[in-house]
Amino acid sequence: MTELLKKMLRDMLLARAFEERAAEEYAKGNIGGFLHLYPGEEAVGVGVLHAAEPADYVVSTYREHVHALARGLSPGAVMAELFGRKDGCSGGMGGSMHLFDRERRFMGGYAIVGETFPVAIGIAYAIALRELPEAVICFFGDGAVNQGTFHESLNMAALWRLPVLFVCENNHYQIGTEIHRHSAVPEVHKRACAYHVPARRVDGMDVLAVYHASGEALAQVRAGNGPQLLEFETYRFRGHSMADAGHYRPRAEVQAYERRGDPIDVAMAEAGMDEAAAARIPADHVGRLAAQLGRDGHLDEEAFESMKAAVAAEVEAAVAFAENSPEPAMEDARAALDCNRHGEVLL
Amino acid sequence: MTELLKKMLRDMLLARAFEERAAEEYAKGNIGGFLHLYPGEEAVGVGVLHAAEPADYVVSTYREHVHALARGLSPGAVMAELFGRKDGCSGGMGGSMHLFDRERRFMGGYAIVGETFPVAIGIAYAIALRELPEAVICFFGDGAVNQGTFHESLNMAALWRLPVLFVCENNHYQIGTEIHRHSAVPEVHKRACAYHVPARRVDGMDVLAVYHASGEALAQVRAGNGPQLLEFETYRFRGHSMADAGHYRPRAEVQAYERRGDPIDVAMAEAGMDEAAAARIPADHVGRLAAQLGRDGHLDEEAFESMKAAVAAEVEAAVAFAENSPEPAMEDARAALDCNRHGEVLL
Amino acid sequence: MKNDACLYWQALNRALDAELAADDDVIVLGEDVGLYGGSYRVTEGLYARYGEWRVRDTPISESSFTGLGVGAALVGLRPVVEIMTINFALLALDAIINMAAKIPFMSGGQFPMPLVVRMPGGVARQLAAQHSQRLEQTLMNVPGLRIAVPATPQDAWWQLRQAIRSDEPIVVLEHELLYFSKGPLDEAAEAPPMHRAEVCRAGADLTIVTYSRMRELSLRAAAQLAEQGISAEVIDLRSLRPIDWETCLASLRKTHRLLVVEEDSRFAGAGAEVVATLAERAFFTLDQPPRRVAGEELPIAYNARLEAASIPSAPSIVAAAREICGQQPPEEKS
Amino acid sequence: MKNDACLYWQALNRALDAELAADDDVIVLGEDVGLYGGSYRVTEGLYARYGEWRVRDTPISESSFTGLGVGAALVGLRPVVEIMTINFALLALDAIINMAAKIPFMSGGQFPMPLVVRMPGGVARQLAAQHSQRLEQTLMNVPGLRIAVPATPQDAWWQLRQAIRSDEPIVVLEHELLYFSKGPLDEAAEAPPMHRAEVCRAGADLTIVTYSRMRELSLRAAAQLAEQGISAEVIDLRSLRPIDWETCLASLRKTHRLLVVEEDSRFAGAGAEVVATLAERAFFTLDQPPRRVAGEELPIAYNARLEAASIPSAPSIVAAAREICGQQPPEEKS
Ligand SMILES: Cc1ncc(C[n+]2csc(CCOP(=O)(O)OP(=O)(O)O)c2C)c(N)n1
Ligand SMILES: Cc1ncc(C[n+]2csc(CCOP(=O)(O)OP(=O)(O)O)c2C)c(N)n1
Ligand SMILES: [Mg+2]
Ligand SMILES: [Mg+2]
Repeated sequence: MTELLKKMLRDMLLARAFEERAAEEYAKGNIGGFLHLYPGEEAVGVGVLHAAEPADYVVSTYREHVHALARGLSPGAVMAELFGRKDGCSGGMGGSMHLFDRERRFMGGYAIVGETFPVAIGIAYAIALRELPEAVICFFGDGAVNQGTFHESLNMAALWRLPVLFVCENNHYQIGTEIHRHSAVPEVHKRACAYHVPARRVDGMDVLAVYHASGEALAQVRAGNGPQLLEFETYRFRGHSMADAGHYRPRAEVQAYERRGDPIDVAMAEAGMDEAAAARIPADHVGRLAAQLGRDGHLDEEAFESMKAAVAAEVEAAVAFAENSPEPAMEDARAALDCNRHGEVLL
Repeated sequence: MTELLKKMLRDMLLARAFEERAAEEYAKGNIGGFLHLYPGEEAVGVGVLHAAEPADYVVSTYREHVHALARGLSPGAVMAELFGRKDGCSGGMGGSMHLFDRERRFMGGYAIVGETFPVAIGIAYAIALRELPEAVICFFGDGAVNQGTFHESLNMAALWRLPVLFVCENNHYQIGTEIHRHSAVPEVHKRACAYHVPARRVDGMDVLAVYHASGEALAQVRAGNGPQLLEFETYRFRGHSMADAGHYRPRAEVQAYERRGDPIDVAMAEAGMDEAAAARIPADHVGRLAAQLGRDGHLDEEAFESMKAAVAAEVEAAVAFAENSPEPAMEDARAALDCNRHGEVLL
Repeated sequence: MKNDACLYWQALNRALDAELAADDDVIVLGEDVGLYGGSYRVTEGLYARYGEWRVRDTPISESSFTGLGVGAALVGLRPVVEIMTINFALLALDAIINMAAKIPFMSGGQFPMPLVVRMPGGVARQLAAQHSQRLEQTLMNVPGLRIAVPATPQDAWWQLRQAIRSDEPIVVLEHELLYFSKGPLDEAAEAPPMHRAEVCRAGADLTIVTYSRMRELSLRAAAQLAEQGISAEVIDLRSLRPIDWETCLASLRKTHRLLVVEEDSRFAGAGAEVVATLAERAFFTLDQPPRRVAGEELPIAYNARLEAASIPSAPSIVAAAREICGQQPPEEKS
Repeated sequence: MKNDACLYWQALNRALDAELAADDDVIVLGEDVGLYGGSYRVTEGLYARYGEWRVRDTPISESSFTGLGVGAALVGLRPVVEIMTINFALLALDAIINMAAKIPFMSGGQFPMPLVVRMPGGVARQLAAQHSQRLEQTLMNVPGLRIAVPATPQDAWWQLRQAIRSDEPIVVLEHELLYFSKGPLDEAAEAPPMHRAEVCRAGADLTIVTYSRMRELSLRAAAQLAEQGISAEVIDLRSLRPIDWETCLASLRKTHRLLVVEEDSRFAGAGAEVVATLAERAFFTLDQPPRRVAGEELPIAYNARLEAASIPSAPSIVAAAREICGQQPPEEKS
């Protein structure tokens, strides 16, 4: 468990560092388009995906860099994709919102809210037909719940007992619209009652809680007991995307979430860093770390520092990899479009 | 109450006679397209619409002839529309699936399953904005519940407390697909839990039960207490449309519904026809009438016979009206398309 | 089976049967395709033969079950999604356009998309405005899609099988009025390339380019024109994306006159692309302005006469052809 | 206010404000149009001014909130539905095509449909394939719809106000890259008919027909062409349904050469209809084959260079114009 916790902490640190760097590179103009970042929500992606098996599939949204990293895509391949380069995980064709990795069963980031549901049940249909012990993990936000496909797909998943774990990242906002202003029933897990899909709400700021809940649910799903839904309560510390300053959120609300704890702090406390060591760690983006640490100390200051350094180096290397990767050419674009033609010559 | 019951019984007899005649005219080739008939379900449309006020709006499906008749459209205008004639309630442009009558606030039959939901909440939005004590009655089938718009629209209706009564005509079939094969939760009213919309199930073969449940719900809706949903359990005695022989339904199931009672029989029993009188009425489409009648006799044999005769004459007159109505011309079609241009000359 | 005469729906049915039998990854799904056997009988018998997991009845959830097909295709199933009629495809266009057509590209070429979406459409018998949709032009403008429009049992058989075997997303547009039309079917014949147009009648005076149900009407018109001394060549495109321009251009080099016949409304319909590209590429070959016979700029009315008057007929094709060939003064205004 | 210079989004904002103030039946709805002020600021300030019932933030339910607009229009509200970007309109096409455009007709002419659907679209800045949709041709083929494509603040102001006041359903296609473009706005000027094209530069050698953001590029190209001795007339269509053919034909009678510039993919794009009708109606007027400069047959790549190479640019317009005018050998193959 300790090793797993350290691994998850490390992935969360990597996630945070990767995203902060992406923001910088966006400001510099190295990344374009829409850029949706994940700080604050790391415990969800990292916790869920550590509970996943390599044979499981992941279907994600436009806020998916960290899902991809936690799934094992290299930071270089993801950063290169954000840079639009040939070595990006989608060859520079997809960009931030469309990361794909067939080998790791990372089935894509989808930018139209609600698309993840049908894609997920389609993959699950294939699994069920082939009678394989695999699951599909389908990510979506609180806002996506109001898209018709949520309802249609949950019904079919339940009706045919398809192996899908529906994972709601409830960060309480659909861009600038708070959940009470977009949903008549703001407890997302309660929506699942309409399809008899087992569902519950879990603290999405606590990576261990996320991990355990996901593991249990995935075991059920893989065993052929039909779909499950987990709602993780979380919060994004940044705006919706780089274009959004987030002025619509009351200051008091943001502070309340800060008080509740940065998920990385919580993870560190769970990893058992001791208080004295914690107190010496500078209060950078990791926040009010020291106050939260206690207990016996499986992770000491030195190890933590080297973990941070390794993560920083990894992000640095990812940027260098991206910078050095060539731009794709028009022939690459045509080859991507025609990848399934297999040499057939059309008229 | 007795007068109301007689009126409802009469409307149900008219409904049955109208639909059986429409089937004949279809066979003769006087009606084309898809023709979806209502026998078996009369208690729902008649019961609900007798509880409606003239200021309420009705939004319906492609199985809507009887909704239109119960709303007060003349049988002639409806039959002429089925004949595609100029005096039809949609000028011959709409046909069986698209009956409209602005004056009676009959806001149309919609042929794409699931369209009634957004149309209904849109009208309700206008009512709410204008703060009027009016309601919208939105009809839909059990199959329509799986369309995304059901979910999207119920959420918005609940969120903004829009004055809509959602009326599910649960006849247990989506064409050939039985409800347990299309819905994970076959109790339609339970789906409303996902939006905190008050909902219940009512016997849709009993016109009085339908009437009372609708009246209560509509009062709540008009009072500004938000949407409500009623699920009426019913059964269609015919195939889905004239093109469907209905072979997919087990004989035992059809018999069970026949045993439960033709809604017209139930209505007659409620209207209090005495047993002896009932026994003398020929067992035509009204079915096992005699057995069900009892009690004190507000409606005697003679009155019943004259009611039936009047209804038959009305249908006959409707057919004559339709036959004598001219065909619309191409200019009529263009005028219909351009009805909102108000003389503006486009390029 | 060789050179059986067979109905269009039967040819489709046999094609599905053959592919379901040949490859366990092929599945069929849609509303009432299973137990009921399909609203136009195309899937008749398949549910009994292959079971509910391979022939799946769906709820009325077009957006999601088409998207389900996309997801299943990503992992190697070969779904044949039936959208009961094309009118309901307006609910499923995100899955077709934004997902099926784009995922292989957006992923940098990583994923297969062996998806077939079959849909009956066109103007049939008094189905009225909401059920008389013709959406070919919507799909034609989508890079990444291919569109087959079989007009005969033989083409239905070939093209559907080719579509199922392709790893690219392919839309098969079937015409509701063709299901019960009869024609020869040679199951063993070698298939032409899926997108090759067919010169279905040779002629010298003008070229009629058409597709789907309008093939039949154009051939009827051509027969009448022949009696009036006009020799019309009729080309059935068979595919709307890509279009076989070479076959069209070769014909125009003979005839120097172009008439495009389409069922959809003229303004920005499928024929617009045909006229535009041929006007660009055969400008100096044409002796006369190109011309379209197309549907009226009206939704389709329920009334039978108005419905018939809203789409091309053999006489309206004949009249336009005669005008192009100078046998009558042009009277069109548009 | 007279002849203020103003941004495109501000012109739209003022138009909405003016109509909301003038008529209590006007409402605005869409995702984040209220509290947040609209993703492109178009609805800024309106929520504070008119309250949540007239400026309504919606859930992510495009199909139903567009349909809500249809229902509200049936009873006389004048809803202005904002679909956050046209990419999400694929989810709302049933409401637009099968409901808004058809109900007045299907009901035999009984109902008003004063619905406006506004949507930003086009290729912007590396938004990638799913967010770079151009759907004009889909909407153009729908009898019963009108389509405005304002390219300047002045047109945005006029056309949006005209659209809101019309009882017909009107789609307003705005371009994401135009929101922060600047131009004069004279609020009091008399409005031209909503569908009149504008000759925005006079010329004698060839006619460039274009719309939306491509107006700007075409004008830039025309300026460069002028330096090279070619006088191009530039026509901004301003409306894609109907199209002002007379203005186009009058121009061709002067120039005898036609170049259509559009951002969408060439095959079956909006330009196909322009070329087709003008080839039909001006066949003998044209000296050269008509020609399109259009987007590539590719989904839009995220990579910035590929994105730019996938749509027309001033140089590609110049090159095509020069070829038409015989200054360079044609090299296009298509
Ligand atoms: C169908 C559709 N409508 C609108 C949008 C624009 N949009 C992008 S993200 C977003 C909010 C999504 O909120 P949520 O599902 O809660 O996810 P979050 O961004 O909070 O992670 C919206 C409205 C879209 N991409 N797709
Ligand atoms: C979106 C859409 N999909 C499919 C159809 C074809 N269709 C017409 S009626 C129907 C069944 C509807 O069942 P239900 O809602 O239970 O109503 P019922 O016909 O039983 O009254 C279907 C699938 C349609 N009209 N619209
Ligand atoms: Mg959210
Ligand atoms: Mg039903």
